[in-house]
Amino acid sequence: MAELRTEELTINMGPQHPSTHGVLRLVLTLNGEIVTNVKPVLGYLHRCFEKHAEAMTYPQVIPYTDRMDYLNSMSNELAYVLAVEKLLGIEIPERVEYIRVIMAELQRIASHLVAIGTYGNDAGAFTPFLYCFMDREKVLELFEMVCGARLLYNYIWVGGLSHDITPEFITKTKEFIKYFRPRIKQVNNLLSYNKIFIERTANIGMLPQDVAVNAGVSGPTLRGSGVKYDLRKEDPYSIYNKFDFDVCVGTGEYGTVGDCWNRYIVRAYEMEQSLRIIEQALDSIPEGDVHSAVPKRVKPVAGESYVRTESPKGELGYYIISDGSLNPYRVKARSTSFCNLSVINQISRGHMIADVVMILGSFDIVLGCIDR
Amino acid sequence: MENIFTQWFGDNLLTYILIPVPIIAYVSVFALYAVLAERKISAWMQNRIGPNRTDKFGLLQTILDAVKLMQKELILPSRRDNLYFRMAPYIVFTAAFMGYAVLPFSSVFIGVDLNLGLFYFFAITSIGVVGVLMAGWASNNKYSLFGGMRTVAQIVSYEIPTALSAIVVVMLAGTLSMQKFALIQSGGIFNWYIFGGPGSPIKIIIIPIMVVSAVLLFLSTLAETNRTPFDLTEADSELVAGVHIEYSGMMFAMFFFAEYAQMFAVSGIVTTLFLGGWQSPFGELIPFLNTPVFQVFWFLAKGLSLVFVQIWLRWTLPRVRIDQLMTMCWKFFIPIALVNLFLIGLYIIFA
Amino acid sequence: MGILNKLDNTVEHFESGNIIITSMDKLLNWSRLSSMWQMFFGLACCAIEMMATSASHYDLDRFGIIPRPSPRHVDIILISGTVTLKMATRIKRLWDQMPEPKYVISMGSCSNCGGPYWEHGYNVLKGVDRVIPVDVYVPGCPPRPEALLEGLIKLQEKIRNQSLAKHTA
Amino acid sequence: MEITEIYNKLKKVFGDGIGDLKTDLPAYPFFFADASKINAVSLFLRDEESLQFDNLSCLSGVDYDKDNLAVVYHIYSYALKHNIVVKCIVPKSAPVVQTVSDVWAAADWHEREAYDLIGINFEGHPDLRRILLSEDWEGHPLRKDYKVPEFYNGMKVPY
Repeated sequence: MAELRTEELTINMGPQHPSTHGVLRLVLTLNGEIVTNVKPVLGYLHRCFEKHAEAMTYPQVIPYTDRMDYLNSMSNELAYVLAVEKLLGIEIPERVEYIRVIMAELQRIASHLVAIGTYGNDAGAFTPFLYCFMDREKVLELFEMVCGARLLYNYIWVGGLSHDITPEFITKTKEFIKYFRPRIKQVNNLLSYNKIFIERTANIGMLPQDVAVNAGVSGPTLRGSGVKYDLRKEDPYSIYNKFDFDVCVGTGEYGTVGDCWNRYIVRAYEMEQSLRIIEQALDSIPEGDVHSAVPKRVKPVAGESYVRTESPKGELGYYIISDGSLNPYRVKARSTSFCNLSVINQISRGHMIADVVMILGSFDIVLGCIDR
Repeated sequence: MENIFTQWFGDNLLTYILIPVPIIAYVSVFALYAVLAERKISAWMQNRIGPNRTDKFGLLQTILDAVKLMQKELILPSRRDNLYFRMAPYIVFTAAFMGYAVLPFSSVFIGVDLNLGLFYFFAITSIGVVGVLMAGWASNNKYSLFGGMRTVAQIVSYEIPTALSAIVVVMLAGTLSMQKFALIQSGGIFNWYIFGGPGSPIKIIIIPIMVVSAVLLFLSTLAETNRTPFDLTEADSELVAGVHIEYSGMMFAMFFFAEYAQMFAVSGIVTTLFLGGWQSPFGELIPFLNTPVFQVFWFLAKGLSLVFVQIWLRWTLPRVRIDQLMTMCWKFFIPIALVNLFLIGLYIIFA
Repeated sequence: MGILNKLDNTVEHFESGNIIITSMDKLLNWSRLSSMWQMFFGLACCAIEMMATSASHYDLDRFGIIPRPSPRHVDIILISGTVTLKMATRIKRLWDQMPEPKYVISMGSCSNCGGPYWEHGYNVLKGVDRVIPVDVYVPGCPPRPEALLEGLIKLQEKIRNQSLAKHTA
Repeated sequence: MEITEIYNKLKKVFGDGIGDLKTDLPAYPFFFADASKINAVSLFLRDEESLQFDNLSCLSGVDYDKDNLAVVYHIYSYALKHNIVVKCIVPKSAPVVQTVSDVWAAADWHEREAYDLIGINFEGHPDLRRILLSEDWEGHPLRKDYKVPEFYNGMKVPY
């Protein structure tokens, strides 16, 4: 019998593909259904954030940071504003810090809900996706109450906030917490502990600890590998050191530590911790004026600052160089998904196409954050 | 019993032309409204409303969808395999509809009561695979090729547990005629094969076997119709739209309708084999409920409930992976079906 | 090969008042506007609002709009977000792959005109209408779901006024 | 470990390869490293028992001043919880820096980005291609003297 000729198949996934979470393109090399190589092609959403930042004044950059990682705008604003404040060296009223933490944690919940929902969608379960969006809508209502916007807020200003929160917001947030606790369990029952879902995600895409740290992977993706590293605890910024919460890590309840399921479940656990932080912050929020420290003109001295924060997706850093003028000389965003995604080739080799989708989903990438 | 059309018009050509008419009418209406039902049920499950702008409750939604699809441009990829590309939707569509020929809708109405009815059904639904493979190959698209190959692997594998669990009933009933399966299970709900079929009280011992067989048959037919959790042919999140990625307009609609037509066909098989076919669950207690018209009602009610379960599963469960699907078939379904078969054989010999 | 394309050459000479044409128009337009299948395709921030619009709270399925992943099955494409120069050629190709009749909704400032990236965005296409024809522009950054719904209803109105006999737009 | 201790340690090993420690600016103090020795410096930072800089948080390319480009490394240690900032300065005429992607995998894409947007060549990088912009893009947009092209692939670029 003549020898059968076999060759590897190259398949192009994206930029328009239902499960690349935007406009990522993956060039897969396949041996049958087995993936032998993954080549991510980025830049389909490169919106020149860094160029814009150089052309704008410091406060004008904040809306662009919103649009960078559009699923967690508040955290982006917070990180950027912290970096600018560090350059300016100003003191922030305590009330502002509390509100910022509340917003950042609410945003974490909203972002994780999208992550969980779309992950379910990647696995083929459409219903959990809509359940998550229903709850996310409730968080957005809270945001809308304080700043009038649903998605991109421009809420956190250098030195303060655009609006103070109202007593109504506090009661509504408390109601939300009461409503949301059982909902986490519901989503967990529907998706996280579903037998098929566990089969699909457990033991898939193992990311060893040393590889993760070396590749700069951060956030739930890193903690899924069992590294107990959360910047809110390790290098507390804002007033996170005042709150009592646990850092969730993948425990290998199902599968092994570092697989997709553990990366996923860290997010589900983290929502619970965020609720705890919000509760504490709401209970102890002091009175004050949120505009008192807002500078008339943001003009820092020449110098540079780098601030890392724990955004829902991981370590989000802003590196700002000031030349003493009104515009930043250089702003570099150390975006989370950019670093997290870079390990995809390494960990998806040898898996199947369906697994690549699951691995990609478990990073919770946002293309606005990757391409900037 | 004679087919009602034969009773009315005698055994001539006219009868054979007329018999398919109600079936085709039913399948068309069912396929249209199953799509709507799927959208409505999923909407209720997800706290939505579902289509409601076209007529009351969106009743015309799928009809309008179909009219729209007719208007759509038929795009033929330039590097297609022309013959296969055009043929595939028709083959899939025809195969799905031909299965209906042996579904006993009532004691007086069946397309054709073949003495090899069940065998015919399995044979004819397998032809659909050929169509899917053709579509996958001829589209000249890597995603559709993957979809096609997956489907073939999947359906060919799942034929085995399907047939094995059906054979359990065949052994007990001693026939392959669909009409006879239904006839044998007369006398109320406890004479259905899922409860061991008619016979002496000793049949209680085989009830677990029969329930397992029924579930196996239902799950394997689910896999054969490519519904979630086994919808690897389409697999939105991996293969975009699988085999029909390159089909537009009416050609796509044919795949779409074939899928829904097949949903009821396989439910009909499960109903006939295990749930008493058109038999009323009350048996002879209320003879009125076992008249031919009500028999149609019972058959449709049972079949549609199973269709509902299919929809329900689709919107609840995630999708399995192709190797897990195969593992499930070869390592669980087939051994279990074989054990069932063996136990039923023992039962027949000794009871 | 859709009916419309075939009729194109033959119905040129009909007056617009013909009763067959008008009632046919009504049916065809009604079917087209009430089953606008949408491309499962998101670009940037607006895609999240688009997802929110099709999710439970706003529910696009009410209008018969369901997302389909393959461009061959869809009627409308929502350009939801910033179109970069790298993406522009891909969007053009996606649009080419869609079967006629097809409609484009440009959602959000970015795809309308470049949005906040109009001045310094060296890699941003200033308006998707430089690449593909747009039927409805929805302003906002990002537009609220209500605004998107309004845009879809505007598109439905546009379709409702199309006719076999006379060529509009 | 304090930044001065780390600095002294490095200075002892690499001598002239390490520039002066600057502490007068706000935020972190930093020092310059020789662009042709940065790989060895990084390897030392990572593997030295008392330093254990296992995480490269950020690598930024900067259009530093009129004649120079710079690469800024923000390096952290997960284990020992200290951090340093290292800068490499290279002239615009010959912007070549040694790669650190073999030391920290995180640097791989960051270096590609710096190459793409600033135009710094990383010597020894395994796959130095444009990452964000198209392959056929001309110029490096984050340079201060960058002029936006009028047309790209037939599409008008300015508004």
